[in-house]
Amino acid sequence: MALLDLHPRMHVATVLEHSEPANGTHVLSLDAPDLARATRAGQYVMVVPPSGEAAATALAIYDNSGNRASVLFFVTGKRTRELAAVEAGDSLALAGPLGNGFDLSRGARDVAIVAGGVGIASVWICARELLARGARVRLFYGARTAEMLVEAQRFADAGCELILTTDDGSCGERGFVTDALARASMPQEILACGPSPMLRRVGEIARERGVLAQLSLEETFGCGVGGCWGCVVPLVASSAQAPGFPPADAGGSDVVYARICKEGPVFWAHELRW
Amino acid sequence: MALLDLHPRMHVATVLEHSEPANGTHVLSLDAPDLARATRAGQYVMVVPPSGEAAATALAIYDNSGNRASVLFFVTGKRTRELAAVEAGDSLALAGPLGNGFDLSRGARDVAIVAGGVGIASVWICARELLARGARVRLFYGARTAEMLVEAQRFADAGCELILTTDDGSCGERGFVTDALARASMPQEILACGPSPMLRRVGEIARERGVLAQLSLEETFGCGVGGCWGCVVPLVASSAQAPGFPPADAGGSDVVYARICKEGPVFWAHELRW
Amino acid sequence: MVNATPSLATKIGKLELNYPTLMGSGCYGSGEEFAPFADLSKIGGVVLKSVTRLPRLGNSTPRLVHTPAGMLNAIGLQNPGIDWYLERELHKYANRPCKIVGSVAGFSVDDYADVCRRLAQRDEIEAIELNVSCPNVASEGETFGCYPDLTARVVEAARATTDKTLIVKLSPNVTDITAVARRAESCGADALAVINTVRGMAIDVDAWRPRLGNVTGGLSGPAIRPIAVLAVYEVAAAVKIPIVGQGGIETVTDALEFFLAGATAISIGTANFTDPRIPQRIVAELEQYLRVRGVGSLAEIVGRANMGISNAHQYEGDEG
Amino acid sequence: MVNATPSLATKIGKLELNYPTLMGSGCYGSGEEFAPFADLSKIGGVVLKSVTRLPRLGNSTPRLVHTPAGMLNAIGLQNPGIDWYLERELHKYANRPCKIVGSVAGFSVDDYADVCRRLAQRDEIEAIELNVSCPNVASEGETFGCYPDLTARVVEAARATTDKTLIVKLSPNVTDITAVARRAESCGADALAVINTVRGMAIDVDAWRPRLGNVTGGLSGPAIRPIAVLAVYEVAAAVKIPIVGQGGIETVTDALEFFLAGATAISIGTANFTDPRIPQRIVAELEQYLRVRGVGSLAEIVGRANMGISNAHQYEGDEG
Ligand SMILES: Cc1cc2nc3c(=O)[nH]c(=O)nc-3n(C[C@H](O)[C@H](O)[C@H](O)COP(=O)(O)OP(=O)(O)OC[C@H]3O[C@@H](n4cnc5c(N)ncnc54)[C@H](O)[C@@H]3O)c2cc1C
Ligand SMILES: Cc1cc2nc3c(=O)[nH]c(=O)nc-3n(C[C@H](O)[C@H](O)[C@H](O)COP(=O)(O)OP(=O)(O)OC[C@H]3O[C@@H](n4cnc5c(N)ncnc54)[C@H](O)[C@@H]3O)c2cc1C
Ligand SMILES: Cc1cc2nc3c(=O)[nH]c(=O)nc-3n(C[C@H](O)[C@H](O)[C@H](O)COP(=O)(O)O)c2cc1C
Ligand SMILES: Cc1cc2nc3c(=O)[nH]c(=O)nc-3n(C[C@H](O)[C@H](O)[C@H](O)COP(=O)(O)O)c2cc1C
Ligand code: FES
Ligand code: FES
Repeated sequence: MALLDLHPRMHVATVLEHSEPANGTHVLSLDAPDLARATRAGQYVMVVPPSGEAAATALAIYDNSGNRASVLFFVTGKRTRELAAVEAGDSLALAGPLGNGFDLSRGARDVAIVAGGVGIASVWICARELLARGARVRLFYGARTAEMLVEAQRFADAGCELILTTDDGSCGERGFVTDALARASMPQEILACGPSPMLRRVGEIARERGVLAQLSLEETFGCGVGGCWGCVVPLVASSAQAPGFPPADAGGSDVVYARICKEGPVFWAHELRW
Repeated sequence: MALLDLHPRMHVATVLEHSEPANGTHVLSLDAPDLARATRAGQYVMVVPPSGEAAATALAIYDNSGNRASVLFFVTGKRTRELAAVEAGDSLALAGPLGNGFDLSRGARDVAIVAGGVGIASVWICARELLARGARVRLFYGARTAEMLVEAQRFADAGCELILTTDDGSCGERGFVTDALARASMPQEILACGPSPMLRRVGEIARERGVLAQLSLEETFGCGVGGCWGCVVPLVASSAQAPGFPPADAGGSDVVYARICKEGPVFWAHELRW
Repeated sequence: MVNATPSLATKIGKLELNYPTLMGSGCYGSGEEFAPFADLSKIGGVVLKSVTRLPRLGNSTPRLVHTPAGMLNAIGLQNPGIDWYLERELHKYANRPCKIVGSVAGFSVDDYADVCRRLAQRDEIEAIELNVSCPNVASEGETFGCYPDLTARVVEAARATTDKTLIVKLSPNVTDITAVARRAESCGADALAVINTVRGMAIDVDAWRPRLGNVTGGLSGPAIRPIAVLAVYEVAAAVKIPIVGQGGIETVTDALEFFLAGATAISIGTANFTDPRIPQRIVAELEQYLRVRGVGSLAEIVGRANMGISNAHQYEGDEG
Repeated sequence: MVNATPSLATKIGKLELNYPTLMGSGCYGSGEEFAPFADLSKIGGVVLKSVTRLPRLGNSTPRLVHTPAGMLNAIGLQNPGIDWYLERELHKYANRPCKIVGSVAGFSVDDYADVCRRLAQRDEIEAIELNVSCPNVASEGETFGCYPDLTARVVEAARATTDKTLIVKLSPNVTDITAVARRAESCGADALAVINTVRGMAIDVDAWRPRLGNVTGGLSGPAIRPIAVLAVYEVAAAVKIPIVGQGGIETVTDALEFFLAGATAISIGTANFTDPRIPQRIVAELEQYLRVRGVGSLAEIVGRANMGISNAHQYEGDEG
């Protein structure tokens, strides 16, 4: 593995555990001490497909405790199907940690985490760190069905207050998780990850109620490391996260496309122009 | 499986057994009574890749006893790698039996079977039938190494006289199986399957020694059923196996391309013009 | 409505198809070869292997190479020539449970006209596809289908010989496929087949030579689907005649891409080499797709994804 | 001999590369982005993302779609424009352990000349690639690289501005790529990059619209490799200047296909999205391949598979 010594953020890790918390939902736990140590809340990895026959897949780093890094994913197509076939003992090549995670530096004491579907994978580390510093953490968590509300109990056991919703009402309130958020008392800060429509609504609610919100976005990735500009979202040029671009008066623009993989995946809701 | 009832030669069969007689050599035994019953010596099947992500693979029907049809293959690329991952209990879709097999109708009493490498998969049924009718059967069998001389013992146990060769001399004589054939007393008939260079040499020996030889050929297949003309070999137009084509004096030719999948895969050595 | 069986019947010129699925020329023989594995009464029709005026032995071997998500072929139009074909073969193709479309290839304008006329006279043939994608020996390896004027001359000449449905099969190996499409339409084509194979080659890195006996070949299969979908999308915006979309169709989703791009029917070739049950599966799943959406007939979705090329540009868009 | 380390060093015009591997423009950022995952001292060089005269926001999203064995992209040449680029970005690219090649795109001949001149003056840039494969807004979606005359004017104008190595990147979306290649050569190109992406599109069959914000995109990855290998093979027979082969290179075998077809160097783009270790692996395996065959240098195998197009025809061959 001479190749790798040179490259601190390219890892070849052994799969220690492969569990399936729900049908079609998989968790791979990897022996990757360096990766685990370097990981901050909200970051992700690019996983090299064992077959080599597809682009690498972006997956959030679900957990990083005990020298392990784990990923949690839904089988949605060719690449996640391939990863679902990986067995304990196999090794996986992956690059990471990548991206800028959630900014937990303002030390909010009352935080709402909003997760839609597999978005739950991006928020466990946040929840753990916020709880560790004694913050109140409410988890607004929505999925299609009760079965797809994976890992909810884990968040509850850790001390999160759970507000669950399902599309079919099979668990918690029926309807959108954002409706539950809208009805709730406002926290000092909102952290969210899930499908775009959910994130847009979270952004609206945060604006209406004057709360800061950080959104973890998703797009089809190419390189996953900032090299191809394939994964962008429109951002106000004044944002600290905006890539270098001339201002409008110099032939440029006040809204520019930022790379979700590099400047993101987490952005301030009020700075997005999508 | 309404689809299938209509199509007597399209089968969906359960894999009953998957063995690996040598490293990289696999035998799949399928529950396919209709296929087994219909099979004649030297025929093959087109196996649909489970992933659906490649062309079907042509494989000889290695054995057809006891309501089972089995295939024996080397892992040489993407498709055979995929088939090597199939497990007992899985089901495979396959078309067959296909092609014209060996012609055993002349009832020769002394037959030499020449097999090179995985060509062994095409000749077991021949050997069994010839032995059953009391013929003397010598198996000239060559491979790279002793380990790759798979299933040799099975032919011996059945009553074949074995003449083995390996490229590295690790078993039997060192060198080409055709050299062993050339040194041997001539049989009434030769049946051969293996790499093209081996088959060409068998054809030469048969011509020099005035013996009839049937060669089972291989080419990259497309459809495998006669629909694309991708798998051809030059054949004398006078051959009973030649496809319809105008004679030379009518603007046609005395040598035409025949489809290995349809007119073959077995041809009379003296009718080939390759 | 949601429960009524949606209609998949479609019309290409005068050619009426119960199902919108043709089997690609050169991939399905005369249909007979696939009959033991597929139900011919559940496909729209078979496009026969292209036939030429004189007999052709075809190319040296190998003629096929597998490539990522595709295949290269260089068959070389092996066929016994039109005389033999009409005398000894065509009668076998009568009474098929699906339509039979003839395919004509040539090396001169007269070739096309002559073969087209004679083929069209036969009752077994319900429509004719002009394969203008084979080399024009006159001009060294160039193909009629790559030049609007050459294509126009072939179509005009063939049109003059028959009233049966004429489908012109376009080559993707051009700078602007719509220019060829427009000329074919104005010269009397009833429909366009889009696309034929994309030129390519593969090299044997052990032997240091091309893998195909013919050196170059035509690329087919899923690898070329995005190229084919765009070609259909652009041609549909340029002409009014129906389009038979093809290139890498393996699933109902693939088929739908072509219909939404503007194809009235599709053609399935290489996918039959993966699994002969695919055409029938696509038809069943197409029916299902329309039913759950309460769409009464396939015709209603043809071209529905077409929003022009520029509409979607936020800034001068391009493909850099 | 068999044990000596074969030389992989190669020369593209005045550009000397320790390794024959460039990283494709637009795929590898400025190299910096990949530094944590790959050893830049083990690649030949990085071709920077194409830059234009004015700032470009780029296309609306989605900009990428995965397709069978490939990917469609429609980035839209997002870049801050040459002024900002020279003032605020280029200096960061100095002192890389590999060569840096600039890439210029434009919408008029003057665009190319102006941007090329200013970029070439900078020491960070060792060579310049002209991306003549982006739409020429003047003539609605057409690209310079699809027309020999337009290409010739761009190359002449750019050539006049610098003595640094000029690489002209050809579009595969043409009837005859050799015609464009010959004109580029005669107008002073030092080398040719073959090929850029193949035009294509994908459709969302649930939403009934194109998947890309830009509607159409450029196809890259293994799916286009057979198309790219043929383009290199044909261009190599048509010109004398070196060729940078690219299109779907993922393994040493793929790389060898391009060298044997006539490429002096290769470019790796999309494969970096699968595994950033690929370029280094290819270099290691190339060395190994040459060593076991006792070949002293890569140069000895360049073009060795070229046997012309007609030689191999047994009968008038074609791709039908
Ligand atoms: C920064 C980042 C982090 C991510 N983290 C995770 C993660 O932790 N876990 C995870 O599972 N995914 C995650 N994703 C998404 C994942 O990378 C994509 O879903 C990826 O495309 C899966 O690849 P695939 O080939 O299996 O599916 P593809 O074939 O690439 O496409 C997925 C197909 O299914 C559809 N689809 C996509 N997502 C869903 C969905 N959630 N439900 C239903 N249909 C869907 C798409 O429209 C597409 O047709 C992340 C993406 C990004 C950008
Ligand atoms: C009528 C017929 C019957 C056949 N029966 C059998 C059979 O019973 N068992 C069987 O294993 N194969 C059999 N084959 C061959 C088999 O179909 C091909 O090897 C097939 O290409 C394997 O597909 P693949 O995708 O795994 O390998 P591919 O990727 O298609 O190609 C195989 C690759 O490995 C090389 N290669 C091919 N064969 C060998 C070999 N034997 N050893 C080393 N390298 C090789 C080729 O040059 C190519 O590069 C048969 C072929 C035909 C036409
Ligand atoms: C082996 C083979 C032979 C072909 N022969 C012909 C032919 O003779 N005439 C023709 O018009 N097209 C021919 N084609 C092209 C197909 O009809 C079809 O247009 C093309 O392969 C794209 O569709 P597909 O990807 O579904 O195969 C051939 C294709 C293949 C793979
Ligand atoms: C996301 C992406 C962006 C690209 N941007 C550019 C570009 O700005 N300029 C250019 O000349 N080529 C561009 N290309 C083309 C590549 O440089 C390369 O020529 C092409 O992708 C074929 O090689 P590949 O299959 O190895 O990627 C881009 C390709 C991709 C996939
Ligand atoms: S995926 Fe390449 S820049 Fe984000
Ligand atoms: S493989 Fe198609 S005719 Fe033989």
